[in-house]
Amino acid sequence: MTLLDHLFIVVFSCLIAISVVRNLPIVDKLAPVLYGLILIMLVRMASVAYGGDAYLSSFSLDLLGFKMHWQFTALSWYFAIITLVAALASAVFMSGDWGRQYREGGGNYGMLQLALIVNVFSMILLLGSGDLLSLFIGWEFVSWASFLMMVLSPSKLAKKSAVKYIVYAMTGAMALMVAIVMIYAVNDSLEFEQISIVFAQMSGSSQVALVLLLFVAFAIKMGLLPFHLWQAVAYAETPGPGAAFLGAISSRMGMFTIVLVIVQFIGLGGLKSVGTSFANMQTLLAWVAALTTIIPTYIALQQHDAKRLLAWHGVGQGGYMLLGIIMFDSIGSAGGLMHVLNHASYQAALFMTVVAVMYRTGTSDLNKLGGLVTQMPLTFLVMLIGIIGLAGLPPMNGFVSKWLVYRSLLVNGQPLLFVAAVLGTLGTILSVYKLIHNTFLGQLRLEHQNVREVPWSMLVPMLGLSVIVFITGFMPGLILPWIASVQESVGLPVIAHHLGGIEYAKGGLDMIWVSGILFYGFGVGALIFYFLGGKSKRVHQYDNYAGGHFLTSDVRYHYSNNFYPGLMHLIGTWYRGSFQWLENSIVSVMSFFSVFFENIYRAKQPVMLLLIGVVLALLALYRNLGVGA
Amino acid sequence: MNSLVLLMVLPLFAAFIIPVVAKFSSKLALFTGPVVLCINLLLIMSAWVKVGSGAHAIFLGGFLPPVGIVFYIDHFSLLFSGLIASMVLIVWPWDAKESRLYSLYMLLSAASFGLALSADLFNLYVFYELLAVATYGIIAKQKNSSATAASLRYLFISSAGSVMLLLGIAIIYTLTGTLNIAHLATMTENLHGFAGLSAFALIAIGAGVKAEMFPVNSWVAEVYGTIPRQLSALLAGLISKLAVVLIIKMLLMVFQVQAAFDLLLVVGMLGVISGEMVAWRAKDMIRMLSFSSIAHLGVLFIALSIGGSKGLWLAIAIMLHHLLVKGGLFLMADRFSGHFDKLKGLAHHSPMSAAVFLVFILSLLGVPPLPGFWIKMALVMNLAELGGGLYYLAIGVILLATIIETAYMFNLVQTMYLKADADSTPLNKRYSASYTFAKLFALLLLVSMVFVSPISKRLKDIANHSANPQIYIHTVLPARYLGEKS
Amino acid sequence: MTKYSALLFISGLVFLLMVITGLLPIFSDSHTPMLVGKAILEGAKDQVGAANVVTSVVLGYRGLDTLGELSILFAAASVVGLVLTKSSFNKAASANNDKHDHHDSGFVAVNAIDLIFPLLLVVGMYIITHGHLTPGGGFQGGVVLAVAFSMLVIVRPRRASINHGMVSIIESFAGVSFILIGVIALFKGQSFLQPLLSHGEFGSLWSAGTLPLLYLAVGLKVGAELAGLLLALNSDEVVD
Amino acid sequence: MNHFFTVEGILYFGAISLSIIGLFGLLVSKNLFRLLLSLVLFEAGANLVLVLSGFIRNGIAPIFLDGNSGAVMNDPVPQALVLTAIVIGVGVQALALSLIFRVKKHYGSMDMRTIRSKLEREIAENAGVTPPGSNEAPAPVKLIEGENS
Amino acid sequence: MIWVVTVVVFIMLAAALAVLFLPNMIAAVVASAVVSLCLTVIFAVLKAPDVAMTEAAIGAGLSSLILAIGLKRLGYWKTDSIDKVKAGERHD
Repeated sequence: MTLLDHLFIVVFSCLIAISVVRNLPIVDKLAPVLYGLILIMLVRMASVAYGGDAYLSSFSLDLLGFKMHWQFTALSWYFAIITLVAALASAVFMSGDWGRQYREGGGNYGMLQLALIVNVFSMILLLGSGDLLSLFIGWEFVSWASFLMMVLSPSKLAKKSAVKYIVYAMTGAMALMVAIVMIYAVNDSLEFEQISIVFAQMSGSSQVALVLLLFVAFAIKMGLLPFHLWQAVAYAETPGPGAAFLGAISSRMGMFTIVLVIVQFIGLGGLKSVGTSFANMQTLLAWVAALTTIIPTYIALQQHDAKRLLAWHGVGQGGYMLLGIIMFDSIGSAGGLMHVLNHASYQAALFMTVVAVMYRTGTSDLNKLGGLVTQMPLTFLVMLIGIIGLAGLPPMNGFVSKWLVYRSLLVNGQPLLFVAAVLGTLGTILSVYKLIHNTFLGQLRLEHQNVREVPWSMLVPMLGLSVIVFITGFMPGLILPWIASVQESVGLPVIAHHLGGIEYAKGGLDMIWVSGILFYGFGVGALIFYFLGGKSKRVHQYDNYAGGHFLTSDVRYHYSNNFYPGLMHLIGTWYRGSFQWLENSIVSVMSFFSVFFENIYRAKQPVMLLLIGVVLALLALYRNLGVGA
Repeated sequence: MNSLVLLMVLPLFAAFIIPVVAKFSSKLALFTGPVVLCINLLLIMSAWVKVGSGAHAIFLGGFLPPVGIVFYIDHFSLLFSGLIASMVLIVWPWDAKESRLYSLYMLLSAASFGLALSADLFNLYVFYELLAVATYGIIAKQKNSSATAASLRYLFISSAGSVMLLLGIAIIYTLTGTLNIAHLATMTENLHGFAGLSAFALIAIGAGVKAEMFPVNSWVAEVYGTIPRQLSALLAGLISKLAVVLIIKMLLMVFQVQAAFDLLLVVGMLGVISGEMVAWRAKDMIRMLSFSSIAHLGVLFIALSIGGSKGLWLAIAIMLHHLLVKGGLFLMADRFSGHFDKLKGLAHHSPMSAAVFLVFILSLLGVPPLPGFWIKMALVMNLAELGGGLYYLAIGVILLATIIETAYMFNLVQTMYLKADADSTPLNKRYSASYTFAKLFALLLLVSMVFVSPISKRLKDIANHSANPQIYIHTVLPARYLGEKS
Repeated sequence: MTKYSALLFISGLVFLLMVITGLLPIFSDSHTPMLVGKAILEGAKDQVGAANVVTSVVLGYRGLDTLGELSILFAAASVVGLVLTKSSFNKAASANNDKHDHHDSGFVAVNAIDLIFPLLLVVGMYIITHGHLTPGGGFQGGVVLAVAFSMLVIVRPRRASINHGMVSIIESFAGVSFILIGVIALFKGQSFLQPLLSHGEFGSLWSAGTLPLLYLAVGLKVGAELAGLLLALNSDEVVD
Repeated sequence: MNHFFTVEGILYFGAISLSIIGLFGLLVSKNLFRLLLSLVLFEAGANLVLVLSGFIRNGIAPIFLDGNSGAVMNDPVPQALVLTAIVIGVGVQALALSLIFRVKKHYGSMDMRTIRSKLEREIAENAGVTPPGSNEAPAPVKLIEGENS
Repeated sequence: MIWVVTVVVFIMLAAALAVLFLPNMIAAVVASAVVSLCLTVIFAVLKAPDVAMTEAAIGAGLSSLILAIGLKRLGYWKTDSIDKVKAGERHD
């Protein structure tokens, strides 16, 4: 029994335990403990993240002649630890008051708990996969587990979007299946190593097909560009902490498989060999990534629902990860990988703040909120830290990973991609400002006069996550060893690192210095302010004026409807509905064929079909065989 | 061993005496059929043990083949016999008042047993016709007159198909001078020309009418739309498979050639695509299930086109899976007919049935670790091993069909889990036996999920054994025919 | 439109069938291989003992086909009865009590039928009992019997002399005895439908073992089946 | 060609033509009764083909009579098969006729197409949906109902 | 012999076409009986006396009887041609 076996056993027992007690009150106490337990199991396996050997499962399955086994590499461990921290935070968050309110609102709390553990289980299964078949099974598990979580929300829209999601997910799974079949058909083996072996043997067009199929499969899960339509709505409609969990990590499983399959086994050489010298697969993927950073971000800008805004950012940030990893150099891939953790931490924190606001006010509509900073200061703090991370500003962790990506793009001579990435960041900054402004700043609405800070059961995970956001931003060296092991295990160049950041020939980064200077600057500013008199006057939120008019409390001076109208007007025509059009046209084509076949089945004289069938079959045979003596 | 012919004879006997018995006691007539089927089940079990890994031939009338009719008994035919007996038991018309209906059911099962066991081409045709006539009768006997019209339309296309089948048999007989399948298997070179393969095409398409093969299955929606769901479960779950068994016998023993495989592959692919496409537009459960059934028979034909024992074991697995899933879904549909909108909130009225429904659907879609996944996986991998454009296309078609299927199936599931409108209560909420059987099917499905490996191994053994023409020939034919080449 | 496309495909089929026909052995060498046929022609005398080889095949070599065929007729008759009458339990005997006014057919028909009825009976029975010797047999004789009885009813609907219950008992009895004759062999350790009894003198009425008995059963069964069928078709009890 | 104008050539031609005429009738007739007649023709043609498969030039009937011990006999098997097929055919024919009676009574029409459309409508009504292909049918169910993004 | 067969075959085919195209149903049924009779002759020529007898008894006799009953029950027992039959009961 290896540690990996223990991990599987523990996770599976947790699944059983929670499914048994899910409707009892004790599940609130038990679930966090169990996630803690799994986390401890992972910590015991931490050696793999510091350059140790991968763990192999001691058992394997032989079903129908297909062998399946499991393994846990640095890559798996890295994604697993993110998953578990996110799950732990979500579990703590939903236990207690939030859960009570959810139950009272008619939600099925037990199912939510179950869905969470099922998600964790399936993700561990996917992360631990040791060959293509176990990968596929884990992949399907993850898809269906996410579906289970999405479909919990009672709203009709949620169910619709969940169905939409599952159709996309099945498309991805089937693309993956075809890719696996292509690999299997050559050497009758499903080991990962076969990917590179087979890829080298394939003809050019098969290579293109294989890479595209794999990419489609993973891109759908990750919500990369042509397949991004499902994600935001589905995540946004998932019940509170579920959304935080899914938004943080679920779609990153696509990233995991991209690293595992495309980066590790096809590699830069493989990608470059496909296509022309002008536009090879690497270029294509890079541009997909770049567009993914831009377009969903600007769609996010348009949203007026806080959860949906965040969810669209989740889609957009995936682009950075791919952009980093696709550069295949030490800093770029480190940036891409690190962004997974960073994004998970602040995205979960941000979703939780939004859910906390919903918990108190009952809405996440940005047009109906405002001025909550006085009522919910800690939540505000968490959101502040979160959006700084999301926007990629120092001293939070988002800055580190994005810096690495930018750096890599510049070093690799990709100025256009760099501009695209910066454009994406610009949109992010604009929209997160909209988020925090419309939620916490400005005027408090009358109906929210009595809103209080959320209870500690919800604050603790939020604060914990924001601490992670800050600490990993302040001292990225804490996690850079993990990244380095991952890079080593998947065969990428390894990044040189220290506690404060990275060492790099063309200019390193030391976040301790950066943050120090930043705080020093703040300190100096504060000192100057106080030494210059420190005159400030505390006024009531309503004690304000705009344009020379005193406003009464029922008139709002800050506007939230139609934020950034000029910008929207400028860019709106560029992306409005174009992908939706694609989706609809696929549906139309399907309908056309469907009606066509329906009319065949409604044939007035069925015997005619018999005749046609016989004649065509005989003709085909006649052409095939001829009339040899 | 000779007594195994009773499998087919006992139901016939029962069918003949039921009208007379009914004159004395209608209760007795009602119970005759189930008793006979139970006896048959016992017979099958004992034969299963006795046959072991071998095969056995019954020479009817004591005439050695090829002159006489032969019943060929191995695990494949016994497996089907068992399914027939159980399935007819499940859908036995307990509440019917007509003794002749019991007779028809008995005739139906006798014909099915005959189709499963017989190794003589014309004898298969006779049983096929008997099956057809009994089916028309059972369909036409339903209370609504639209069932009669559906039955009539079915009769026309099915009879035309039978004539095609007969033409095929005539061609084969003219070419070879024999009807015994084992004997035919020894002289395949006579049959692998254009004329022989045309005969196969005629047989495949003629029998394809019952097997819901692509161009000749327009009856499916009409018939399933008018008859009770239990009967649909029987027709879709079992009867369609028996027609496939006829095709399998010809294909595996006599026509193991690429042209025949290609034919099945093409009709299979067209069936899959057309079925799924039309099911996608369906707005009521029965229509959806009907076309989904067509699509799955298409998958079955694709599996058969792999050929040999691989194709056969996949085909058996698909048939068993489809029997459980589609049979179960039709049995469930007894409770949930009607427009999809009326199913809104069903999951709240009856969470159990929604869960059972979900199990069926997930297995149908091939979600791991349900059996459907393994079957789909094995099928796709086997197709990939064969390679070649058409086979790759078939993989694409199967997977595309899965996506379409997900779309429509989950549209329905989504509706079921929606909050119910105040006034919508799902139809047919009453308890029904078929629902119990559907639950049983779901349970079987889950159990087989656990035992996927041993079951598949067993099926592979059966298929290895049954798809081997040499075993077939050596079991059936006397020694003096073995060396003979036409 | 339908007609033209039908013609198109039909002509395609004609062409293909012609090609297939051209490939048949009868058009290249002398005749079909006839493997089974030869074996039967050689062995029929000893194995079955009927002068009419077709009868040997129908009842001996391919007896099961015949049983299946009887079952099909039985099924068809059952279906016709099911579809066209209300209930087979209590309506069996009352098929003739119609609300409709049924006229006898004209004098000529009635008397002609009366006249030839016994003749038909005799002919039918003769064809049945000599099935193993001469062309004809249970099917043909059965049809004659059926026509004889049903004509009797058809020309004189009101004074019909056929009892439906009787018909169904005869058909059951005949079918059952066919099966029983087959099963007896099974009990003797032989195969189902194996010919029993001694072959007797070849070419005489009492020859060919159980074959005449089987043909008698077939004849009765076919006669009863078809008579029932004709009567059911002719009765006016179509109900929805 | 030299084989064609022989007895069996002519008969094969006749058999195929008979089948084809029957098939053509099945395709173009609207009247149920005529469809039934066409089916009978179709079957008759197939039966003839089957009998022809056992035909030997100069063969005699497969009956052992005193005088014919030396002659070549026709194949008895196809004859037995056709015997069976003919009886099956007549059974199906009677069955079809009884169904026609009932259909006529219910729908009041003998036109296959009318019956088909009425049947289609009935099925749809039973299922509680609009019949396929009808004008009032709503737009097809969207695969995915996406909202504006 | 061959001429006999040819003539019979052509009579049969003509009768078969008549079955399809004669407007009067009684005539169509009679034509189908003619087809059966021709078949009987052909079977006899083919040295298949059993089949010939069966075809005569069943095809020409019983089948025609059944169809005749059908004619009566379906209201086609009239000598009118198609022109006089009401719309809605067209024969073709």
